[in-house]
Amino acid sequence: MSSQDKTVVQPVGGKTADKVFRGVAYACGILILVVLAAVFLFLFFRAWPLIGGDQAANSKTVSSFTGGKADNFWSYVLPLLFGTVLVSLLALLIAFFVSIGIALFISHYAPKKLATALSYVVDLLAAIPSVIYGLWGGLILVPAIYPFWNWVANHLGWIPLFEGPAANPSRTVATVAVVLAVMILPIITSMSRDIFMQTPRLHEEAALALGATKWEMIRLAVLPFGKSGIVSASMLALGRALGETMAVLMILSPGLNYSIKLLQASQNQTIAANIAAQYPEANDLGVSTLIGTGLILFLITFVVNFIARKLTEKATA
Amino acid sequence: ACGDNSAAKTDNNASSDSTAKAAPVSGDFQGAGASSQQAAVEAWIAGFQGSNPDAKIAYNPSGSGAGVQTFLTGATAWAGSDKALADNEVEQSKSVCASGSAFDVPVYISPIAVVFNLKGVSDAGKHINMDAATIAKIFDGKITKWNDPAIAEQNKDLKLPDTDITVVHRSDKSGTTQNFVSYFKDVTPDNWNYDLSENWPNEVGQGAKGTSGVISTVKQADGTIGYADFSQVGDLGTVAVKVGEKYNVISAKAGSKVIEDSKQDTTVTGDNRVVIKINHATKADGAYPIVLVSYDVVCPAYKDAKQAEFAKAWLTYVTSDEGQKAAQDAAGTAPLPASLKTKVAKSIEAIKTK
Amino acid sequence: MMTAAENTEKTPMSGAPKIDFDRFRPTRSAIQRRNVMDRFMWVLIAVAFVIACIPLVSLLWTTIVNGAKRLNLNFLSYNMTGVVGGSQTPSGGYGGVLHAIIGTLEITAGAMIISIPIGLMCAVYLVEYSNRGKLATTISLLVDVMSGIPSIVAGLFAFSMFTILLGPGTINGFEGSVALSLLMLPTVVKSCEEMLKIVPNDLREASLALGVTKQRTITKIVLRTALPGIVSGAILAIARVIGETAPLLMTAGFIASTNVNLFSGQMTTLPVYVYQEYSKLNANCPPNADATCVTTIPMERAWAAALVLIVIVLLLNLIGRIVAKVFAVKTER
Amino acid sequence: MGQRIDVNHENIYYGDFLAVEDVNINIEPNKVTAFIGPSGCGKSTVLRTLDRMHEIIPGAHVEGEVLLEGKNLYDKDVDPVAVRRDVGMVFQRPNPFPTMSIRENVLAGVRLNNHHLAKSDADDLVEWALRGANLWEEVKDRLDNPGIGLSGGQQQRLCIARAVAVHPQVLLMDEPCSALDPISTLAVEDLINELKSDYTIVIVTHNMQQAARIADYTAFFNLKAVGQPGHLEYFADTITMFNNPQNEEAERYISGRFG
Amino acid sequence: MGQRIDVNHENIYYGDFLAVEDVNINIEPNKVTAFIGPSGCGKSTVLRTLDRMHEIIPGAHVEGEVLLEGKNLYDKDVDPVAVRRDVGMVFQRPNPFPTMSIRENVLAGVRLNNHHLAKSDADDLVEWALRGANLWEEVKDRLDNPGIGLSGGQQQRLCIARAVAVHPQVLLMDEPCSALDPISTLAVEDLINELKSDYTIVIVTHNMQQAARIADYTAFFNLKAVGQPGHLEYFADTITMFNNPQNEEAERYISGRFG
Ligand SMILES: Nc1ncnc2c1ncn2[C@@H]1O[C@H](COP(=O)(O)OP(=O)(O)OP(=O)(O)O)[C@@H](O)[C@H]1O
Ligand SMILES: Nc1ncnc2c1ncn2[C@@H]1O[C@H](COP(=O)(O)OP(=O)(O)OP(=O)(O)O)[C@@H](O)[C@H]1O
Ligand SMILES: [Mg+2]
Ligand SMILES: [Mg+2]
Ligand SMILES: O=P([O-])([O-])[O-]
Repeated sequence: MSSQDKTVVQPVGGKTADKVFRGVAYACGILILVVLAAVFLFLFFRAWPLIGGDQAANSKTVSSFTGGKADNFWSYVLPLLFGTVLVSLLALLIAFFVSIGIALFISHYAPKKLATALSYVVDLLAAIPSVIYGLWGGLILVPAIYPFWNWVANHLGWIPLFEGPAANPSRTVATVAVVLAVMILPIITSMSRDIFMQTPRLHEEAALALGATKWEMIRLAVLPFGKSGIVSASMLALGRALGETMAVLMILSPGLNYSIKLLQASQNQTIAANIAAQYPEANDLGVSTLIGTGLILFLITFVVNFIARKLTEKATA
Repeated sequence: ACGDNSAAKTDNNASSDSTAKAAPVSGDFQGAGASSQQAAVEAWIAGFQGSNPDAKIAYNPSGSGAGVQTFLTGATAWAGSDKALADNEVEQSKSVCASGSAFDVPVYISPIAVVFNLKGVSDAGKHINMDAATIAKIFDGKITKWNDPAIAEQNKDLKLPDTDITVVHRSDKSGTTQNFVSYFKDVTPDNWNYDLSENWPNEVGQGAKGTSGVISTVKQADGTIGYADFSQVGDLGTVAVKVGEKYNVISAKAGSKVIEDSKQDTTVTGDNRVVIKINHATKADGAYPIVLVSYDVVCPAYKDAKQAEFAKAWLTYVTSDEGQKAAQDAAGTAPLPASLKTKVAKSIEAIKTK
Repeated sequence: MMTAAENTEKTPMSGAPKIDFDRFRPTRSAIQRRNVMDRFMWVLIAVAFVIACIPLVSLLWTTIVNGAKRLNLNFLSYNMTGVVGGSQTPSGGYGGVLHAIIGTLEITAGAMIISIPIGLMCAVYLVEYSNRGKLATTISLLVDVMSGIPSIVAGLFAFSMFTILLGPGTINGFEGSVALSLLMLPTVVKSCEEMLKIVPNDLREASLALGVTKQRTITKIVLRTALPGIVSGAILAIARVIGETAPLLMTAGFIASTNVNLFSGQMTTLPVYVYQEYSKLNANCPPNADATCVTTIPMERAWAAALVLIVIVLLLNLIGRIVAKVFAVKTER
Repeated sequence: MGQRIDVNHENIYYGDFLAVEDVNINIEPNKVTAFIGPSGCGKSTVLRTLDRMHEIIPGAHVEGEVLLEGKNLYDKDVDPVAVRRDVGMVFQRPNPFPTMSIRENVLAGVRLNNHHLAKSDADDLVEWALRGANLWEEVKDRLDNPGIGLSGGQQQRLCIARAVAVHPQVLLMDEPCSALDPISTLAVEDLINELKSDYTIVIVTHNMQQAARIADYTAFFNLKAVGQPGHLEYFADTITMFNNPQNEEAERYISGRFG
Repeated sequence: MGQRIDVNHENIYYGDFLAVEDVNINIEPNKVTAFIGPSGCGKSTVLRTLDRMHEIIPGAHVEGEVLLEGKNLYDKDVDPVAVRRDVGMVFQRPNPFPTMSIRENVLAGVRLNNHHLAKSDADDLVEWALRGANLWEEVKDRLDNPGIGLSGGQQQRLCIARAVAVHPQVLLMDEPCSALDPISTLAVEDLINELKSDYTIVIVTHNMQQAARIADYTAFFNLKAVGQPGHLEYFADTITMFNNPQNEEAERYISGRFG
């Protein structure tokens, strides 16, 4: 008990550090607002000629983009928006359930060794660049998936979504959605897996002790615990899908329709891919128009996230 | 710098002979523009550095439009473009160039192939004969079968299958597209009712990004047809296009011939500009009429004398026989016909280096 | 000994409803149903897993098979200067990716240095300081929104910003870093936020009760406990941007020679390289070329560079894993 | 009716670490059996093998037999889920489901089997279980509030209510009262007394008075030294255990008691 | 020397909810004061206001005064961090730092405040604190193992060692023994007895015997009804409290005790 008499010196300061740290944390929070406002303002000012500029010139620009199909900004951007949302939602729909499945498989079903290996593969896949997805999608998947789409068109063609004939090569919304799904799958998986693994053992045991099967335990303890994480992960993934450029650009055969014919080519286009396709050859006014479409995408992301947030708030309240 | 592939010795010798007249240029120089020029520019940079070892040159293949925009901010020494400058761009350039307005000169000619993939024809190495009207109708979705009488008539010796035609076009804004459809507008306007544009105007078939996208899409399915830069054709079939009474197969030489038979566009505004008005309706023997002319855009005077020196030396090299050969070898382009060279040389002379 | 119960006149059970528990006994069919459900979910999850494996394996396989063909030391130690058409270079190779590797590493590191501290501190603000007030809700909503900024718009933004600040046409690696950090930030914030949230409150209280300042509690206990999660979040964020192409074409440009200066001159990154080589598709050979001239070389370079990119990501992951392992929360019993 | 449990030659492992060695114990039906012993001797560990909760810890496994009415729980053909249905458990730390209301927490187990519980049945059940855990009066007005909003003691009682609501054959309790105040403890003890006419009850406790009050039999676990496996030192009916133990270690442990 | 604490007219809120009302209590230096009372009456809540731990819960706040040696802890110029340095705390649930070894856990309070302790000093401190918590013998061979790997009781003793290692002036303990076996409890009680010559100790306990054994003064908290605020019902020296309480409620509560 020798150290009983040790005088423990009063701890050095720390108050300033505390204040500075807090200040920095605040500043970083605010910085997010500032950055976002800057991006918004930038988009807005660059897109300003659409509103404040010469409307005849705008209309000419738009028709030069569309070969005369559209002659004002809205009839240009709305189909693009439709395409963007369609592709992203499809991708999310495909990826969501599969991801949750894999995440659960890794966190609760697979033996430990396998789970570690799988986690590793998933993390790796999350990092595969979209150009590579584009390469793979355009060169490997497109020809490979045609027989499947053809089968779907022949057997499920009565559903408007799958109306045939399936395009060959299948540079279609359906194929792009699959590629995007594969692309965002690791994102959702990786994040949900981390969360699932953190489920308090107490709650898992509580469920099991009530005689819950493994699945019921997951339903009672794991999923509720992971819900907010899953939603965040999905939003992150949706954001990625909404803004994905290269993979869409390299695979999709674009069109400007409000069409849900997933298996046919030249039906829809996404905003991001459209910007990339048009930007290199666009003049000043063209760039303004493209940025205008970017602004719309930005606003849509805002709305989507807002709704998602409200929904989860209601669900958790 | 680290990792550089030092130029081959033979190159060094060859270039030092022919460009001995000018003092070597040194410094950092940047260009940007048409992605289609990339392969040629790579060869030119390698060749140019052979005689100007202290010149560091970067070319950003960001696209013709973006390249010209960048040039108009003064950030680059030259721009590569698939099309001639627009009037307002010439006007804008006055604020960037030290004096006068920017001008463009052709740097090579590149034939545009109509490529197709059809079992029993393209894989047997055969061409299909078509006239302008047939091609236009196909690309407008009016002809949808490979054994359509319109095609069969022109190809009596081929056995054409009952396969659907899948048209493949560019999905991005492209000079290639504009040149391709301007052939229709000039030769068979009745069959092409769209405005001239760099964007593909209809929704027939499928769109693909870039020349590489078109080529790989065409390769992916039987019955496809598309258009692409000649150098990228590979083992796909190409359409022999009707000129006069003959069907001419694509080749660099055949592409040059149409330019020889074309006039300079004298309606353009601005000094020193050499813009070709392609005579798509040429009847010249052995000519292939669907071609694209690539330009370099420079200023007649630069605020920085070094830039001017470089621009002059660069264009001189590019349009020289040596430069044209380098591009032909590396990018499969057709050389500028002799008739153009003097005009081009005159414009280059206009660049003030002092 | 059981006297206590008698003291309380009112036992808790008085007035309790009578329950016939036999009615709640699980019926045989209910148990059956639950077991079927359990097994069904097992199968479903396993199937999800297998389905997901198909494209992923195909993707990796394609890249490895195509990429391995040209991936050699020469490819890694040269850049693209002096490479013409399909011809061989004096060193016996066909050009390489040294410059792109350097570009990728520098630009990504730049983006990390900007966004990880900011993102982490923002997450700290959200979880530790905000008390879930209005400002915090707004920020976290906007973070979600930010994750939806299309990468190309981020590129446009960075490009315009540098144009305004440093004059027109400014292109350099750091500009690319700025564009990427815009894309990285939301991922960093989100994943750090989630990781901080699951640090048990007990630990914060334990530390505060020891008279540790909030700052030290956060840095030494909370962040430390969440570190493995933060590391994997950071890697996820790097992964998010290391493969970006469109914004870098605009901001960092493209150059054939090696540029090690992040702050001046154009820089090539691996994805841009892949994209450019893919766009070239085929190279030309002079008519009299010998067998060393390869026309398919651009595509082969594209795949090889893609493989290099994957390997780099793999190494990053490996480092991250090791870090996470070293600092892992010693698992509860 | 409660069921009897016989444990034969049970060795319990965490991975390679033998935590408890050669346990042999007969737990009588419709009686309360208490486990006592110093911390770390393996009381919780043994308890968790009685409803196969032990094996959910990775690497953990059991050798030997645990017979529930003569049927070995560890036989190949036995479904652990079914075992846990019949053998309820209450833990040392309260663990209500954080996303569920108080009401939903109580019904959680019942709902697994009866998806469509009539509202009135559910109400009765909730009231019965909460009264049993002496929580009814405190929460009856806020049944729809989240379960984790309660204080520690309230939470633990909620967990007891939850376990009781499924009406198991055997009830295992791991120090269920360690977070409870005396009045709640008393209520729970009364509940245990009431329940034992229907069920077999095993309870781990540090409180020897509690063991003496409620248990019919008491098992004393001990460990020779730290790092050594724990073992069942002495098992006897409670009166013998506390008044006249035939085991020196047990006597020393019990005489160390206070109050 | 320990310090005295005087609480005057303290109201404690969680957001708008008044959890504890009008507490007035004088806690003598170098004495042990026990808080007893039914679950949910606010014992933990009051305890946590004594080192300003209450206010870290969002929305929670305090009205009234808490004087530590005459200085109001809630004065504007008082740094809560400094308060917590002088007033140590042990929680109801064991909460060792999961990233740290046993040794590091004990040293956490010193190390986290940026002190550079010589190795030998650190070793001494670790041994002293662990012995005090009666954990030394059990863990001395595995000081570098993770603290979270211990059993529940061991973990709680580790937390006591951690709190003691910073030599606070006042030590607050919220049911520190609720997860401990009798032998460990005894050791902790001995420790408390030892410490009180130097420190002021406040302990929340459900175990009235414990209060009777170790406390010099006892405060009985109660609440009129659920949902109503808790309040300090009766405060007296321990002998009076348990033998001759002058308060009916307290008497009823205490006579409900058992054993
Ligand atoms: N998950 C685990 N992994 C490894 N060892 C464990 C684990 N859980 C417990 N142990 C070890 O097994 C032994 C018995 O632990 P157990 O928790 O059963 O003791 P206990 O008697 O319940 O103690 P307490 O009274 O503190 O709850 C101890 O040595 C403990 O360290
Ligand atoms: N974080 C919180 N938010 C809101 N109310 C709370 C919170 N913590 C406690 N309460 C409420 O404050 C009151 C007092 O709780 P407290 O935990 O202090 O009781 P206690 O006497 O310590 O009980 P126990 O003996 O069960 O630990 C209870 O009504 C409880 O529901
Ligand atoms: Mg235990
Ligand atoms: Mg309490
Ligand atoms: O070179 P392009 O304009 O056809 O892309």
